[in-house]
Amino acid sequence: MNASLLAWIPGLPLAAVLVNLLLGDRLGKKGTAWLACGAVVAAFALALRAVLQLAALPEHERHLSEVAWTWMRVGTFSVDVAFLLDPLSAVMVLVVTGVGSLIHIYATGYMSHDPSFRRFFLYLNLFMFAMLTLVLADNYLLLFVGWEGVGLCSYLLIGFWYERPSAAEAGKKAFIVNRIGDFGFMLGAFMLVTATGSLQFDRVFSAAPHVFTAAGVTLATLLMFLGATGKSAQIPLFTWLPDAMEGPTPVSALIHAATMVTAGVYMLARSHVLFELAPATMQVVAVIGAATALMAATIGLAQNDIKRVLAYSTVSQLGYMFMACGVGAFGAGIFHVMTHAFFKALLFLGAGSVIHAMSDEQYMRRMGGLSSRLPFTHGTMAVATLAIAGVPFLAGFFSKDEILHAAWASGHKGIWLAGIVGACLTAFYMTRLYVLTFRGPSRLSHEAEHHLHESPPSMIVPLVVLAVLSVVGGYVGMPFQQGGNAFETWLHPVLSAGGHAAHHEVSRGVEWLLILLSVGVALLGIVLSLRSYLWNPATATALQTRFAGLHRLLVNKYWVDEVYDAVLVRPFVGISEWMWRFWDAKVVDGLVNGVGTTLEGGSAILKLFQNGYVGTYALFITLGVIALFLHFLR
Amino acid sequence: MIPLNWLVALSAIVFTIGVVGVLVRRNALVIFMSVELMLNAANLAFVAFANHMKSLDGQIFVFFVMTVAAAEVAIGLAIIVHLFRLRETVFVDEIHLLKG
Amino acid sequence: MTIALFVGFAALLVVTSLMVILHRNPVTSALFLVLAFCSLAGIYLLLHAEFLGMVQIVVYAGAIMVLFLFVIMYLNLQHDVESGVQIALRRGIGWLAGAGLLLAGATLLGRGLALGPAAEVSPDQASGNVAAIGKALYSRYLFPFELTSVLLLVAMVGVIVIARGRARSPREDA
Amino acid sequence: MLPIPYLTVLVFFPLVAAVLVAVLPQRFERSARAWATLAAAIEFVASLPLWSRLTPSAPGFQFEENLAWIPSIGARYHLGVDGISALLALLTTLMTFIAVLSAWTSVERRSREFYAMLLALEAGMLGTFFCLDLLLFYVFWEAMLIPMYLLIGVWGGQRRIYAAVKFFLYTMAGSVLMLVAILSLFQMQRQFTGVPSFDLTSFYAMPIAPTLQLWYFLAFAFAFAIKVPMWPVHTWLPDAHVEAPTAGSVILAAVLLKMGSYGFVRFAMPMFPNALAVCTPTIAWISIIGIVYGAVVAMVQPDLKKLVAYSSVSHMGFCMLGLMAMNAQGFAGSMMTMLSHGVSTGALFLLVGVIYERRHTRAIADFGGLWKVMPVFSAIFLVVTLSSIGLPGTNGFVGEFLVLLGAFMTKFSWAAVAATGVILSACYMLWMFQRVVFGPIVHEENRGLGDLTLRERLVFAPLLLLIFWMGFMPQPFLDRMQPALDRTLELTHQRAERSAALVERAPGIRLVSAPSGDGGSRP
Amino acid sequence: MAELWSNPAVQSLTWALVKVLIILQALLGAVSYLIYAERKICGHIQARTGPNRVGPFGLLQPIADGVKLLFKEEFIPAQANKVIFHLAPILAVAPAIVTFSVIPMGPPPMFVVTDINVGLLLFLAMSSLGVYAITLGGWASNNKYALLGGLRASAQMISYELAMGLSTIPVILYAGTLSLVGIVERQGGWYHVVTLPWSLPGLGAELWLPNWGIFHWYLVIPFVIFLITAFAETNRAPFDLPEAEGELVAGFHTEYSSMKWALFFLGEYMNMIVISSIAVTLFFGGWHGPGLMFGTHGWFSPGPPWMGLVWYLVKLGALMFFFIWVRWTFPRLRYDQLMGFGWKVLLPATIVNVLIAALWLYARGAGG
Repeated sequence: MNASLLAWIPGLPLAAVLVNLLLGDRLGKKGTAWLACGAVVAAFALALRAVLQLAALPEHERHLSEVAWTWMRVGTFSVDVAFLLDPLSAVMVLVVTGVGSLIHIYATGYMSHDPSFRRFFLYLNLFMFAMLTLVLADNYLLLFVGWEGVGLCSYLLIGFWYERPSAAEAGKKAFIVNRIGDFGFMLGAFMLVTATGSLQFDRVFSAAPHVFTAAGVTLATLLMFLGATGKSAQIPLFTWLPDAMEGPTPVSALIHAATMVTAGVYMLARSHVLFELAPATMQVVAVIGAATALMAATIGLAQNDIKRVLAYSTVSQLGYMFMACGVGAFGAGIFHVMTHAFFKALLFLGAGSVIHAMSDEQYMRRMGGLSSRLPFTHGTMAVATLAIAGVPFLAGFFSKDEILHAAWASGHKGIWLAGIVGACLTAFYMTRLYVLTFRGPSRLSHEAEHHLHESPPSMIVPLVVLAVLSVVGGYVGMPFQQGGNAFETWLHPVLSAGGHAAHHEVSRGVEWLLILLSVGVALLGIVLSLRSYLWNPATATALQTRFAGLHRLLVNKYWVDEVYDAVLVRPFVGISEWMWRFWDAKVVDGLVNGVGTTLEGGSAILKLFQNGYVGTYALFITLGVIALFLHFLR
Repeated sequence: MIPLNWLVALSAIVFTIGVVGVLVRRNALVIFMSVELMLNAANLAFVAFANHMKSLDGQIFVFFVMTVAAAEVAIGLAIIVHLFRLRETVFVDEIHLLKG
Repeated sequence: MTIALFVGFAALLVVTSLMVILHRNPVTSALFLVLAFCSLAGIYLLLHAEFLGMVQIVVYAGAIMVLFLFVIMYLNLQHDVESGVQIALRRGIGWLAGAGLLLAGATLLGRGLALGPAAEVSPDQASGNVAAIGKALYSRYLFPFELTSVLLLVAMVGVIVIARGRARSPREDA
Repeated sequence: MLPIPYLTVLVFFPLVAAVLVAVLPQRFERSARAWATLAAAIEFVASLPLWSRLTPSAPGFQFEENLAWIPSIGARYHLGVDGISALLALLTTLMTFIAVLSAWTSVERRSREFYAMLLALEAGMLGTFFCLDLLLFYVFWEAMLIPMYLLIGVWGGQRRIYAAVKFFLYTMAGSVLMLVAILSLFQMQRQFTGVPSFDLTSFYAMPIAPTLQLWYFLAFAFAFAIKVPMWPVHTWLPDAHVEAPTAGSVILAAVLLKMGSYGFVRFAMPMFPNALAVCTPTIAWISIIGIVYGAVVAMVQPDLKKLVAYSSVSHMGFCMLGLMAMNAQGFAGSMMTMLSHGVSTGALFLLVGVIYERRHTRAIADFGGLWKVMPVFSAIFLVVTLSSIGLPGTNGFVGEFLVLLGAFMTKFSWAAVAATGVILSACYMLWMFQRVVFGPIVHEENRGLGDLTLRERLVFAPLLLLIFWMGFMPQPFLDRMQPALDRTLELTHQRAERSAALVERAPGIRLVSAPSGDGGSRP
Repeated sequence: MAELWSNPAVQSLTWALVKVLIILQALLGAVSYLIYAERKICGHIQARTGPNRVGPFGLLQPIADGVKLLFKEEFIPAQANKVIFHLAPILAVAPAIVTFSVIPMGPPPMFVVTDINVGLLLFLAMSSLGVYAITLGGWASNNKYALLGGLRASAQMISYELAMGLSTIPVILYAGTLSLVGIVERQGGWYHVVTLPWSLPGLGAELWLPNWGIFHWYLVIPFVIFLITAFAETNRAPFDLPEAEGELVAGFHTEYSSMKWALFFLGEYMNMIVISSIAVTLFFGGWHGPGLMFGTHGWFSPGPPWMGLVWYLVKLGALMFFFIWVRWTFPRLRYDQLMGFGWKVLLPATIVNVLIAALWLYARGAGG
């Protein structure tokens, strides 16, 4: 049972990238498509085989690790390119490769008539390589490589249609915000190295409890959390995700829904040992998660661009995941990651096929009544909307409920309440989206009407598969199974290593009560949304006029972007302008040139003494003699 | 006998008068004469010390000084004459440009 | 007796030197200079340097000053006009420098040179001065002596070249 | 080990080649570049044994050559190489080869002299890296200036004279101070051991009273700081780069800047450890300011070359910070930064040179949407930009990471502030990249631009290879430099104790009978 | 008063004063009668008689002239430099009188005012001072002719002064001392000239000549040169260009009148007397009487001391006559001939002569 295949999981997409680069145009569209999707599907197969191998192993030594080559060895510190497969990374690998391959297939259809088809798949494969490295990394540095690699690919893919300046701008913004996050992550990593002497996961986690001081571990975890917020678009550094919608929809689906954004959660889960050592950080994570969830959900209410709504919904769902990690339920967090990957990918791809059908029209106000024209898209989107809303017996319900349960159980009542309100809002804006696009009168423009056509099978099949998954996916983590839900037990060996958060049991009755409450809230949201948008559209406009101020606030996304721009970007550019114009040119250069001019001045003065009058020369000679005398006198 | 200090004092006085003459006067010839005065002051000092030390070297040196002075005057006057021919003036502070 | 003579000659020397630099008319200054040289010759005689005294008169008074007079008359220099503030300033500074020099010299003299009285000179030396100088000049100082002759030659050539000026210097006929 | 005097051949072959190229008769003007490239290629190939035959772990210096040069003052022609200088020499030969190759079309007039200057510059640089005799070092240190001055002065842009003179005087001012220090050291050395010699090892062996060390250290540090360039004395770099021809600024960026840091590692730090210990925080903070300041100012530069120049100031700030961290990671990081900065900034200047050759303008505003017109160029530009930002997987990251790690281990605050440099570099590089490559084609002239010719791709191929090789597999480099750096570090600490010991023993007294034989030293 | 007299210094001083007064009076008288003699001789040369109206044979003529000059009107040219105008004549006379203090008119100590070991040098010095009188006179009279005359005279005197100085050197070599008295004493006695092949009966073959300078072969040419320069120094005879009547009116003393003019004239003749007495001292054996010695006996009588003075005056008279004689026989030299002759002929000649004399004396000294 050689484990050497682990390296090939990220290796395959990389190989595809290289082949794509070298062969170039000779492959043609068909060739590139087959090459790209083939590589990812093969990676999925390999991953599946490896996970099965892993499952076969007894519970407590369930991890396969493999060292490719030593990357850096300087003095005592050494780090090597090594891959680790354990239950946690298994889940992530499966999700990434699975959803990834589906999206690749979908993308072949979606991007079929795009001129730089080859370049798109090049970036996509590169992204897969980076994500797989991140997930399978066995130390923080390799994780960081994947981390930045993913950032790069998102930059490339967002700015794919580079002719559009807004796309390029969004790409740059994404990369820089990520980079700020990476800055935090790097500093955190340094603290780990200085304390534990290595970046290897197991060595760090084993050394951590007795090496770290309380303040030290808190600071380290906080810094790493800063990295996570950057990558997973949480409160301080979330502004890049909505702008990231500039990229093609498959990109949004893959990167900004399923995989990249969840990297932060994965990193938190991976280093849960450290976080458990720092309760203060856990508190911060939870609060930020809740706050992001609420804030994103509220903004989602007022957005009219279909992809923007989905983007904010992703931010909100990520908030939930961080809330889970914050309260110590890393398992629930990861479970929500998985389920969210399924239905959010589905939603994005559905939106993608809608936009594809409407020949690149993203504005919901100009849609409506598409249910009959785009049956498959409508069907799958409906399932996804219900799933995300938290309707029982669908994936969303189980994972969200798990998080709420954990929140309640860990005693963070406030966090739980935010979660409930968020769930209601989520249901509301998802249904609003569904209604505005599919139900209600058709507000299509004439020629859009004319071109309307259902997506080709290559796009529909992934939609259907995802729909199935977002229904079935939930049962894996169903509560009340005999040994706790299956998902928890699967992750148990990895997540139980550290000291468990204060998790006092909740009586079964209270548990049922919580479930009922969350379902109720979800249904309430759906009903309210249907009433105000489908049955009685007037109420929507009435609501808007009554809460005009609030509405405007939401439409403008709390002006967060503008604030950042005013507070950070503009002064920074101003300072640098000043530094250059004034400091560099005037002061430093001035000094240098000044030396020259002063010398010139000095020589001009001395020149006066050489004026040709013999008398003055004689006078100087005499003065010289007198000076000599004086010298001798002393 | 004439005490040495007086002689040296006299020589110093004459020398100073020579120097002042050079500094003060504008006429090249008078400056030249002052230079001669300075030379003779030096000669006086030479002779005074020669006499004091009872050795002839001082006197012989005065002899050499005289020859040099003679040569100097000759050339100096030639230059002044030539200068006068060019500039129509003998005043030193009017001759301070290299042009011409 | 010699002291009296010396004081007389010294006073004469100082006065005439002052008159040389003070007097406006160059010819008068020249004549005062001649007188100064003669008084100096006198002092040489008092210091038993007869040869030098006579040579002083022959060379300085007789030849050099004649040259001076010759040039002054040739250039027909009139009364020196010394007016204008710039010149006055320079004169002032000149006098100041002179005073400074004198002061410094005096203090130096006062403090430094207590060389003691002049040694009593032996009477026989009277006749031997010229002979002694002659002997010394042609024995120990032969080389410098020859050198001075070369110097004089060079001076002569120089004077001739300068005096003749360029063959057809434009101002020649002025 | 090799039969022939290997290092001397390495140093003087380009010089000879330079002379030959220069005296080529007029009708060979066209083929001068071919000959020059051949010479540079031979030189590069000849320098490969430095990589293969070097046994990093062996103590002391290898390929040593030691001949009497000026016996009366004990100056010896002493060449030798160890881990540090071997790598830098390789960088020099590679970058010169690439620079010569890249300058085929960019130079029209007096091309024979141009190539001669490049080769002479290479000789000067190699000489500086190899020599272990302080006087010889100073000679090469100055000799290096002249070709660079001419390159900027003759083939430069509009304000080339100003820039060339400024460059020359700036460096000269610094190095003159160093000369004074060398001479007084020589004097102390002669008194201490009685035997006059400029040999580096003898200076290493001589303990110096710490108070005195400070002055020497400042003299050396000032000379090298100008060369690095460190923050306050950097203003010559942008001017020199803007006005220098492409090939010239490539070498200037790739190698000349490393002279400063190499000087620190080889001379300033080991020879005056106590003074170093005193000055470390100040220099560290100056280099951190350099990092941030360089990045900040680079942000608003309208001129491409100036932007890259200021980015060099920032990167070299990292390099110096690594040295100041005084630990294995810091040193390795600094060395890696030197190499990676050489490669990536060299590539950047080549790229700027490519578009300058086509559009004869360096203003960023004149470009835009190049991706559509020059895809290959843009792709390479992307990779090099990422390497310059220090994306993991590229060479930039390894160096930066190790430097920050080293700095972090020494002092938390250093790494924290320096790390912001990582963000800032991303900002200005990507903003520049976006304005140049992305976006629609605004200026009509850009529409007709041709993509990279085969020759130009050949120029970039080795650089890209190096970027990824150093990014993914830096260990071969680290193995080679590690022992040498450790030896330097250990020597510094050891000398620190010995010199410090001098203080206790009342420095004034000259211990004639000192048993340990190292004797007292001049107060 | 008594001890005053006992002081030797005072004694010698007063004695010198007495001698000076005597000489002064003698000189004035001699000069005036020299002028008279000149006019008489010049007259006879030109076949006419000189002044004979005033007193017997015109002997009182000089006194008449003197009185006339005293009462002539003083005239000072406008813008002339008054001080120098008056100074010039004085300078003409002063140096001549000073030289007399060293000229030995008879055997010491009676007929010598003072004997200093640089006597000859003093003479040279005073002769060089003579130039000033003429130069200043010419310049101060603010008259072009006077100026030109003055410049010419000074140029002439300077050039010939050089030759005169050098021509005396053979005498110094011969005499071995610069003091005039010493030179004269050196010229006493006889020196064997030659032994003739045939011996005159009773006189022997030895020809002995008095030891005078002139009789030594190597001193003859220097005497001739000295004589020529003497003419030039005193601006007389062929060299009297400065007051050449034809061209420059009266030369440098055109503007002078009455007493000042007289002083000039006095100076000129006094210079003549001085230079001829120096010639006598150097070449004609001063106060030594002549005498011929042939074979073993000859007529030589030292005679009493005042006889020395007589011999001195006789020789002086002879030379005076020669001066006056030359004046009225030779034509005046042109200026360039004058300068050319002075520099190109006389100077080389004297130098050569010094060489010959030195070699001869060295040979004889070494030989003898």
